[in-house]
Amino acid sequence: MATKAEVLDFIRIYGDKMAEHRQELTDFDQAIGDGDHGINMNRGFKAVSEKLPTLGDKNIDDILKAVGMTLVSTVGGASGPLYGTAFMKAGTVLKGKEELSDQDVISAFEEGVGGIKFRGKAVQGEKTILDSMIPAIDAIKKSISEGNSMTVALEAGEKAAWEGVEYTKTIIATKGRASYLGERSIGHQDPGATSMAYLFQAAKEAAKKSGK
Amino acid sequence: MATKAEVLDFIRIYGDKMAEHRQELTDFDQAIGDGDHGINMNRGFKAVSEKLPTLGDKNIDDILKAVGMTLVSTVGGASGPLYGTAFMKAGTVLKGKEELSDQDVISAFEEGVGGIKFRGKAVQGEKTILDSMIPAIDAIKKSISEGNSMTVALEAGEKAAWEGVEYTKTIIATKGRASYLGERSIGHQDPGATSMAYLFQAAKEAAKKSGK
Amino acid sequence: MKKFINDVENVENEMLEGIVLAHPEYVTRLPGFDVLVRTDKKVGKVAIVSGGGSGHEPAHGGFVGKGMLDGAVPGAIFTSPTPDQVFEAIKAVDAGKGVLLVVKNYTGDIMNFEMAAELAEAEGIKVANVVTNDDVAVEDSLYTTGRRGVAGTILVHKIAGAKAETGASIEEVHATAEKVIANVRTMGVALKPCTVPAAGKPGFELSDEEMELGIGIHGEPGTERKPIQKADEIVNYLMDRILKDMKPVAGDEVAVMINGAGATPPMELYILNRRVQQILAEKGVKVFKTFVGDFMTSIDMAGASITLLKLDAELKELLLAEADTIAFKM
Amino acid sequence: MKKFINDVENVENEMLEGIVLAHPEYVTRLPGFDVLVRTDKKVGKVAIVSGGGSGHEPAHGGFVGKGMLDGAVPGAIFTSPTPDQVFEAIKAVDAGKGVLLVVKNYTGDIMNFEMAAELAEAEGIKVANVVTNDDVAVEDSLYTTGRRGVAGTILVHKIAGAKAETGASIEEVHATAEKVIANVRTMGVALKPCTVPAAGKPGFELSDEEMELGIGIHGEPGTERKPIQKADEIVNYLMDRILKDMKPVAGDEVAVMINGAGATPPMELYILNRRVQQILAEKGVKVFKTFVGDFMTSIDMAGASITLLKLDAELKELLLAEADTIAFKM
Ligand SMILES: Nc1ncnc2c1ncn2[C@@H]1O[C@H](COP(=O)(O)OP(=O)(O)O)[C@@H](O)[C@H]1O
Ligand SMILES: Nc1ncnc2c1ncn2[C@@H]1O[C@H](COP(=O)(O)OP(=O)(O)O)[C@@H](O)[C@H]1O
Ligand SMILES: [Mg+2]
Ligand SMILES: [Mg+2]
Ligand SMILES: [Mg+2]
Ligand SMILES: [Mg+2]
Repeated sequence: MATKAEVLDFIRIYGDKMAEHRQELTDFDQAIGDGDHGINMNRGFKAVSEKLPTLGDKNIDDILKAVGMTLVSTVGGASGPLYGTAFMKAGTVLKGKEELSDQDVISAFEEGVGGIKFRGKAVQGEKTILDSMIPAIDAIKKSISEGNSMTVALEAGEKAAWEGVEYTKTIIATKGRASYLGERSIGHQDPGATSMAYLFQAAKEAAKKSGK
Repeated sequence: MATKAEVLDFIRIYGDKMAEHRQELTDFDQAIGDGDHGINMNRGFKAVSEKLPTLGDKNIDDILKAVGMTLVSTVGGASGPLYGTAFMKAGTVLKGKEELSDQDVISAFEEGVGGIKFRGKAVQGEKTILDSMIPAIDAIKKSISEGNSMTVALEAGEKAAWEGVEYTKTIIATKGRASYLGERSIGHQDPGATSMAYLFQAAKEAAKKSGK
Repeated sequence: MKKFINDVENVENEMLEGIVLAHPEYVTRLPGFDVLVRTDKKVGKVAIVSGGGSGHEPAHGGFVGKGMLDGAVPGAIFTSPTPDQVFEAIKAVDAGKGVLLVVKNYTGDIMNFEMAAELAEAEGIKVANVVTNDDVAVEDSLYTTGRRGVAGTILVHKIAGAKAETGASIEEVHATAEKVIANVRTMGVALKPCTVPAAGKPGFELSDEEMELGIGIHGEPGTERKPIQKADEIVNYLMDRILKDMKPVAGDEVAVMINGAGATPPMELYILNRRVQQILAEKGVKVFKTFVGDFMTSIDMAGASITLLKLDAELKELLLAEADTIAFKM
Repeated sequence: MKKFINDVENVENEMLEGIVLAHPEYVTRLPGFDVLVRTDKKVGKVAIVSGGGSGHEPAHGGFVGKGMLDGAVPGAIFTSPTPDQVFEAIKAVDAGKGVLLVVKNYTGDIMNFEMAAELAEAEGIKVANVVTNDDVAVEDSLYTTGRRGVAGTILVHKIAGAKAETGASIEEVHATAEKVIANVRTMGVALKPCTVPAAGKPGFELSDEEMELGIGIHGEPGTERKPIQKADEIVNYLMDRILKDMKPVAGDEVAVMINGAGATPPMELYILNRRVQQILAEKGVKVFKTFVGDFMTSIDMAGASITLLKLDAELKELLLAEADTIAFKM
């Protein structure tokens, strides 16, 4: 069971990570994009963190929807609609919840990735957010189905996410700005896949902190 | 007596000097103007030298007028109208002449300087062409009145012209582009006064060459 | 970085304030939003909204007015505007006949405008959109996101705007805009990179002897980095790429746009134009109208692009139709 | 030197060819001369001719057309045109009502135009001239050649051109032009110098931290070289100088022109404009009309100038009158 406090904690931790890795993500984007991914994500999560205090008495679904709307209206670029849609969709599937079962968490991730696929019209292997997100979710589902706790499952998820990030170094980008580079995008890791790996890292840390 | 051949020789020698000192005059203009005086004068006298072969059967007045018109229509800037008017005016006062007496030469210089004064509305002491031209003509007149030959007079004229150039270093420009500099024009020699000193140098050399 | 700015964080906002203070007769800012709309809102016509990151001035606010755009949504510099801003623009300009969104082909722009369209449609506003993709430097293949939208976008604004002004339906305006997009091709070149104020240093490096051919309007890499050449040779290269894609035949009529990237003086743009016109004349292609100037800039990049638009009778008439905006008058 | 040019000797000529090829509907080149005249010569009106060195594009050829100039005479870069060229322009545009020459206050320009006027008068053409001198950076005293003519010249073109279009006599057009000159003031600033193509290197040096205040349009030195400041502070300085000279009072109406020097993007010009308008509002001076863009450039200089023109009823009406030229439409 994940409580509302844990969800809020996860969002806060992820926001901190976006501040901490702002320059790193921007540098990755400088190499194959337009050098603003860290700036974009950090701008969005700064706005989220200003909003969080007003969301304490909301249900989890409304909290996630508010986070998504805030991202959509402050990030811009490609990552704004993608991350924003993911959070909003995750909220939609958790209608009225004040606590989340493991299945709820999985559903939220699946709705989120569905939102990104719908919005970005990409598939796995195009050097995008999906390349860390899809393997992470698969690993979480597998781990839970093997009877592990969500903390253990999120550890497996994060590990798969970083493997996905590594994988993005080996492929050509065919979506987003990096696609203009063609072959020249090989060798560089995808900024969006990287920021998504940090999301699973944040989720894992939030779960660990709550000691379950 | 100055023959037509000597006049043509003077023009050729002066043209060569403008080519030779192109960069020097431009550098002087760079310091207090817009850095094109040598380029301007050289452009004009290149056009004059292309014209000269067609003027062989003309009288001296027509030759000078043609030189003046060529300068006016090829130099532009401040020096084009000034030098052009000087040559045209000098031509006007020598109507029909095929040879020039010493008095004719003096009249030509006086008409020339009159043309520059009329066109430029400057007086001596404003850091312009006049500051080498007026003392040079005065020196020539004095020398001739003392019974010297034109060659000797032109030597005195050139000397006075260079003294005039030196004098321009000590004064503020109040005409032409250099006037925008105010006090800051002090210490620099005037490009136009310099190119005019070369004119007297060319006249002297032409006179010497003819051995009179 | 040498720029006339105050604080890097305020560049977009202060620029918008400067535009509105300069041209209140043309544009009005929606209070609380980074949106410019026509001061004299025209009713009874399809409205047109465009936008994208700031840094392309006069695009897009400079083209708001009679015969072109009804609203412009400038995002942060080189960053697409967010859906809420676009949505606000759509609501403000809609006059009951629907709103056409003119979007440049960048993932971010497309997704943000798409979300805005969804919001507007949920409120019962009829929305259509077109995606401009005139940059022949980028291959349009299964393995890319397709060609980028660059300076040719301005001719879409002009012609779709003229069509809307006739009172045409949104389907008709949409079809005309698509026709322009199908027939417009651009390629650019940079001599010096641009500096995003917040970055404080140039987005890429070019040595004193190098140029980047096929550059994008955000300084994205192009097809080749080469030693700098004479203007005529550069034009030969760019025109070769454009003409290969466009395949005009003798007798075809085109509009030409020579667009400056921000720091290129008219002197150089006209020297480029000279060669463009020579090449078209050699090929028997007739130039119907030529535009030379800064239309779609990349902040302070020194560079230029060449745009050709193949014309038919409808496009010719609409191209010459009246336009009265800050930066484009006809 | 990074420029889109071919050979440095051909820059002026190829630029003129490029202009005429781009805009045949506006300008025609007199065969054998470096002179641009209106393609649709208007009869029954006073004709207006302006010019000066090249390198100030769109000035002056970009302002040839209905309601502004009838002829433009561009000399070599930064070098005044010769009298024969100006004379040819005068003869070509004269429609029997006389020709007004609009000359910027530089010794070379004045003398060359004066000689052309003498040639024209000898052929029985009525000629009048005005000398623009709007640059407050240069002191107008007995000990200088007076203030330089800079961007304010464009407003003289606009208003005198509109007056001529009404069919006014040459004396009337002359008087109106003089009124504009008496009421227009400008001051400029440079962040980066310009490079004359033939020179191949910048005309002066500015370190990465310096700006030159009071710069002339050929990069002539100004009043002060200072560490670069925020845009608002720069505007404060320039406006202070302009307002001290102009002394407008609350209730006065002005036109504002924010002119780019060639390599300054619209983004920055609008940020400058913002502060200009704030200052005028603080002083209670009403802004009647604002122009922002590249009107009188200095090749590829990064810089800008601010021009204010105090207006009366006549000037206001003429300022808004129709103009249809390459670079200025109203
Ligand atoms: N169609 C897409 N689907 C999923 N992710 C995408 C898509 N396009 C781009 N991305 C992701 O967005 C990231 C770039 O985001 P960001 O730099 O913030 O936006 P922008 O490219 O507009 O500057 C890329 O690294 C990539 O992971
Ligand atoms: N009013 C004037 N009378 C006489 N000579 C002048 C006058 N104005 C300028 N000059 C001369 O012209 C010279 C500059 O000529 P030049 O550089 O060719 O023209 P510009 O100043 O137009 O670039 C100055 O050095 C000065 O001697
Ligand atoms: Mg990016
Ligand atoms: Mg000079
Ligand atoms: Mg971006
Ligand atoms: Mg000069």
